[in-house]
Amino acid sequence: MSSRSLDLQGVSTTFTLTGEFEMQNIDINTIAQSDLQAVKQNHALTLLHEMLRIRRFEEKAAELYSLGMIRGFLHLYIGEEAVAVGAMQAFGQQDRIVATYREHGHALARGVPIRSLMAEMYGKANGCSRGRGGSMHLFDAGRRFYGGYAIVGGGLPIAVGLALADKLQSRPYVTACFFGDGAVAEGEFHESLNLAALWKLPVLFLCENNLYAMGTALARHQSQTDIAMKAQGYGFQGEAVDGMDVLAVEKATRRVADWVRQGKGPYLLEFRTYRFRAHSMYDPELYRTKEEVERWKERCPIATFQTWLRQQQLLADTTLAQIEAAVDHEIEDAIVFAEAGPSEPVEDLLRDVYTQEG
Amino acid sequence: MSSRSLDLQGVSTTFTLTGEFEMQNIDINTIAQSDLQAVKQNHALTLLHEMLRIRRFEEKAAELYSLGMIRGFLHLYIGEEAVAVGAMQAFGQQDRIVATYREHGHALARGVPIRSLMAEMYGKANGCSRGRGGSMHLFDAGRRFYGGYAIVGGGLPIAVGLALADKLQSRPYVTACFFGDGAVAEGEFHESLNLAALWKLPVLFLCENNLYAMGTALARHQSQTDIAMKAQGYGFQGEAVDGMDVLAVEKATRRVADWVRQGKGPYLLEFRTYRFRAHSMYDPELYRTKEEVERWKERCPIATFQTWLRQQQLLADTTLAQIEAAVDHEIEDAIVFAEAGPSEPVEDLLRDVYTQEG
Amino acid sequence: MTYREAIRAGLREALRSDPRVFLMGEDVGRYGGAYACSRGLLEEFGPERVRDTPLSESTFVGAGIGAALGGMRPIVEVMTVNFSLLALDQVVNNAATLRHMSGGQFSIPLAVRMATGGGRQLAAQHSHSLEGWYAHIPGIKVLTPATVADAKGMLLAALQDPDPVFIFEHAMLYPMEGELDEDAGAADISQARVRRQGNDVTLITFGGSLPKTLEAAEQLASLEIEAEVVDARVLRPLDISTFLTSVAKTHRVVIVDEAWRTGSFAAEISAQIMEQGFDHLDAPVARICAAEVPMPYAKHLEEAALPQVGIIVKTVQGL
Amino acid sequence: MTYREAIRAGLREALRSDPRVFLMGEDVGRYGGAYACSRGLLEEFGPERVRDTPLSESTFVGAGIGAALGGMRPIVEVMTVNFSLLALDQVVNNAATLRHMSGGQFSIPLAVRMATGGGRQLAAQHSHSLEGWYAHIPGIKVLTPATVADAKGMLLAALQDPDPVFIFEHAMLYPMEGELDEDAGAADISQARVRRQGNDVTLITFGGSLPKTLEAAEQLASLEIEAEVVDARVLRPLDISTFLTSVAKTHRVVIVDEAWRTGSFAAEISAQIMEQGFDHLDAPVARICAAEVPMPYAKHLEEAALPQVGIIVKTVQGL
Ligand SMILES: Cc1ncc(C[n+]2csc(CCOP(=O)(O)OP(=O)(O)O)c2C)c(N)n1
Ligand SMILES: Cc1ncc(C[n+]2csc(CCOP(=O)(O)OP(=O)(O)O)c2C)c(N)n1
Ligand SMILES: [Mg+2]
Ligand SMILES: [Mg+2]
Repeated sequence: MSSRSLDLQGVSTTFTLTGEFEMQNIDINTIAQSDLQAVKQNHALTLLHEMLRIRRFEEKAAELYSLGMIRGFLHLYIGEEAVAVGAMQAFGQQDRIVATYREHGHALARGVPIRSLMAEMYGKANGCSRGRGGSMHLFDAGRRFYGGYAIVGGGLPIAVGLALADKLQSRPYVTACFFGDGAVAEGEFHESLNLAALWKLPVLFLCENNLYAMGTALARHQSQTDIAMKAQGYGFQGEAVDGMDVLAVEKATRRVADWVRQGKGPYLLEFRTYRFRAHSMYDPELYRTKEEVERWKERCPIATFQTWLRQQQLLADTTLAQIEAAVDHEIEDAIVFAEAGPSEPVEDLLRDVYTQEG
Repeated sequence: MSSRSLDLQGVSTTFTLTGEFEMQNIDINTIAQSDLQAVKQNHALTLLHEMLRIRRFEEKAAELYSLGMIRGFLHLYIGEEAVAVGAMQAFGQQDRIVATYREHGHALARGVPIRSLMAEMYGKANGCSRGRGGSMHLFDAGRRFYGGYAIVGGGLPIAVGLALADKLQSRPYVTACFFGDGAVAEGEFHESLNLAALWKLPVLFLCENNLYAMGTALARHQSQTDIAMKAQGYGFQGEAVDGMDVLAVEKATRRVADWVRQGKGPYLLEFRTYRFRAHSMYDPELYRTKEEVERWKERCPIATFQTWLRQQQLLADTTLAQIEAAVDHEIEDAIVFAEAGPSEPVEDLLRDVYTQEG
Repeated sequence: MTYREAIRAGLREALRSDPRVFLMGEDVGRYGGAYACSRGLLEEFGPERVRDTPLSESTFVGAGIGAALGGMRPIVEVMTVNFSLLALDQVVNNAATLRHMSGGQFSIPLAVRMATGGGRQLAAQHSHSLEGWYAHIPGIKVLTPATVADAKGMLLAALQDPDPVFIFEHAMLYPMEGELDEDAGAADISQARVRRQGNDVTLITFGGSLPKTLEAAEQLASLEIEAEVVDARVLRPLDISTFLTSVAKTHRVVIVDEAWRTGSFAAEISAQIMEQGFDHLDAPVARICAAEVPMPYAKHLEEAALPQVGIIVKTVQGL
Repeated sequence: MTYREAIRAGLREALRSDPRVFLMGEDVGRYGGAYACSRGLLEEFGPERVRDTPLSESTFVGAGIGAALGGMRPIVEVMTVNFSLLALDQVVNNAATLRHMSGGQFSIPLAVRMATGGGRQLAAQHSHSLEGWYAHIPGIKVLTPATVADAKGMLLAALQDPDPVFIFEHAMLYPMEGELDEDAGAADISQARVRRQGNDVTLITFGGSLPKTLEAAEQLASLEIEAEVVDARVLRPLDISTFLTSVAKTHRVVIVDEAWRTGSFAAEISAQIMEQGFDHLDAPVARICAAEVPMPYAKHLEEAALPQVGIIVKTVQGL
């Protein structure tokens, strides 16, 4: 862990710090060398903050689910926060994000307002999908967050199409497509990788390999378990990254996002990670042992990053307390917002099936 | 070409000579060493005979199509005969065959009676599918010929299931699954290879890479054009074979069929071949040059094999004439049979939608 | 015993009594089934006969067809009808056609089970009711068990059938309690069934809408309207005669179907009743279906989108 | 001009007038389209805008949806409806839902074209008529051009529509000759159209069955029965009012639909006419549909399986 470094070298001229409510672009060239350490610290703390925000948001969501305030399917990302947070650093405002049904983390890391997210899970009209989508279908056009796909593998062709649109319009944007290890078995994975490679489309395939597709372990659903290697079958590159290490995720994603942005075609990253919680709120977890889960929890991406930050003298106890407080406050505020949110009138049931014209 | 050899070594104790109307099993151990040369010659001539039979059958079918006697879609196999004939030598009576819509060659090489095949294409009740299937849907339960799939890729899961049935019943049979290069792009290719490998099923995936999927050249539909190599992505082996060389096809298929039969899991063979005729009878062939076709025709699997047989003193002019005459006679007989065949009564339109019970 | 337990009992019985039977699908083994229908079966029958599949609906449904061709009696669980769209090519183009297009050479004794329906706030991609689509396909049979007895009995019947049978288990029914005879065997799968007698109106429904319809009938009874409730049970082949017998008595029909209205299977039932029972009808056949909207997540919107007891009562009153 | 040429003219016009339009699908480029609809377009517009895809229906339809989200106006050709089963998940779960489940944030201006129907002895896997299934799905529009004018006009209309539009071109119609105004633009896609006036019976149909139905009407005229022929044109949203106007005049209806009878779209039309026009009906609405059999190859069997002029005439006479 201590071998990690916060490396801003070799990054394109602008990089993105994702704040709670907005995204800032900082031109690295304008930063005085003396300020760089501050920027680094600031960035590192942002990463921590982002991960904690997701963790606490979901812990709260689980509570609210037990209370019946949130319903439907709820898939928690707890344990995998380093992936969404680290990867999302690599994308600019014009880049596009496609995610799965386990996408609270991606939405938050992308800057989808936490209020609109919570309201969505309450099914309120001020939710990010007007309460029509729920936990599995978060959308935010302004942040180019394209959802929210609950059919495993179903988002990949969409991502390929978004990238095709950018290529046809000669825009230097990247489409980031998140999906699980389970999706790798679906035909659409194969078809999408082939098409993206064939047409050299700017898609970054980001596999969150948490070792299980629901209750089916990787080795029970993949005849060949090295996912990164599968890119070779389509003539492009893939690599595996430690998905429990936010800095490793950020670094790798930045590097290959640039590569993709340069028009060199798609790239596959496999993030090796683990889901600490059940698949969904219904899952009795018969398929794995408590010990296995405990072993992985020792590698908690937040706890280990905190330890490392402390070792590097980048995190004071007071700072952590401040971050925790800010997160708690933000979540409480989001709940208030959601609870106060209006319900869509039943008369509007049929709205947004088709585009209202004129 | 002259480096080829008719190698019966290392073949399992029985091998199959496919005759026109029946299949014979000969126990190689009972053959006196002195008779082996005769057996070899006999076998070689059988291969030639089989290929010629397919060629002439299809030339006639094309004629009959122009005359309106055969209708629907007609996909000719001309140029690819070495694949079906060579490969089919490797399979015993209990093995199972799954093919595509371009399957006259496979049906004939498997021993489906030419009469029932011709009658099928005439849409007659004495056809191998009672006139219900036509050219794209040839079936013969007795010869374990499971069709005849006109949805590209659609036969692969069926083959996987047949192999699963054999494995579950501890039977040492192989399921041979033929498909085109175009099918490789479909999701079912990926899913089927994964499942077969994961469950170590006795399927032999036989890709007939004729360089085109309809009018789309291999490099325009595959980002990575080495098909044999794709097996690696599923953790098993694949290899490419010269599909214009009937002996090379036979040898490779025998070898890997044994391997599969031993329970070692699936195997992928890619036969590099070429279709001399249009994709179907409607195809104006705008997508390739006459020169390209002519170049491939120089490698005609029948002509080159004849030349080699002559060089080896295995084929006399009179023998060839006899074979040609036998084939012509057989085809004429089949046409007579088809023309005389009864049409299914219209009142029976709804038969065989469900199984008649009791 | 619950509907879920009845399915499990059916699975267990089938696996015990016929070595050719095996179960495959996503998470049927170690997880115990997304709806816990197969919990315990892996332990009893082992991984050869209770097989977890990768996420690859088209291929494992196709493999089920192939295994049936190869002499087995597969039970394929497609977790939900929503994902079955990925396998529809295998259903329409292979399962339903292989017998016919081979001129009757092959039978495909395959049972496919899947959860269907809405009502749990699972939103637009997880709430489909597409059994009506399946019922459009000649060559397969389509069952919609709505009672605990049918949950088990129809599964056993499907396994005795030589042709592909698709069983739609409504997700809201799994926890439903009901009677089940210990040694109840295969159910009849040729006929609809009158679940409640009545002379004033015929309510035809199936699957997840049966409990709602029965409840509506109770409410109507308190309003002095005696509704006859007919459970279609089998959507293909459809038993129209049971409907007609009832219509000849009541002269009024309301069909309750959770699918979107346009192109719903309710339309088929309506059309057939008109075609064959026109002279018995005192009023047009009415349909209560889902609103034509991808299912919204919010509870009040989902409730408004789906057929409910209240609207059934109101519709009957307004006939 | 033929129906095929009209489609080509529409494609060319769309590609010329809007740089966001592009065409993709299997063999649309070098081959010129399986039905030759796009012949010459690769040469005119180049491989960026006329894109041959690998065989991967689910992904290139999904990519069409994505490209529409990304600001393009894709035209996706799925060679035939038979293969579109492989893409149905993308249609039902993405194209039709994304607008709604994002709370209206996105529109998907996508046009998908495909050939449909039987009649060419292509047998059980290549003869489906599934446009009725598509018409079941809220969130998409479904067009069935049956004339040369609609072949072009509906394509242009689809491209002006902000939502996903599916166009079903009946394979038997491609060589059909008809009138087309040189500068005819987008067609109206909100209404059914009366193709022949008559007072005695209403024949409702769409797509490939229109020519047969018009021919039947001619034969009926010689029998002194004046049939009104209504071309539904748009299956979703369905223009029931044009049907009702005609029924109010004729009091008798026959629907001709090439799909299998059970669960056909004809059932929906029948049900709606009953629901809204019950009092106008002098006889039950009749349906002429395909026989419930996977399409057999043999010519005489295929003919017997499909609606034909003779049976239309006979059915009307028997009303
Ligand atoms: C096509 C499809 N099949 C089945 C499901 C049910 N299902 C939901 S999530 C899931 C497992 C997916 O695993 P993975 O892709 O690894 O993602 P993870 O949940 O681990 O993040 C399954 C089987 C689905 N949603 N879609
Ligand atoms: C799923 C599907 N998509 C499209 C088609 C139309 N089609 C028939 S054959 C063919 C090309 C197949 O190429 P390949 O697999 O290489 O086989 P070949 O014809 O070369 O033997 C296409 C696109 C089809 N039959 N099925
Ligand atoms: Mg996973
Ligand atoms: Mg090919």
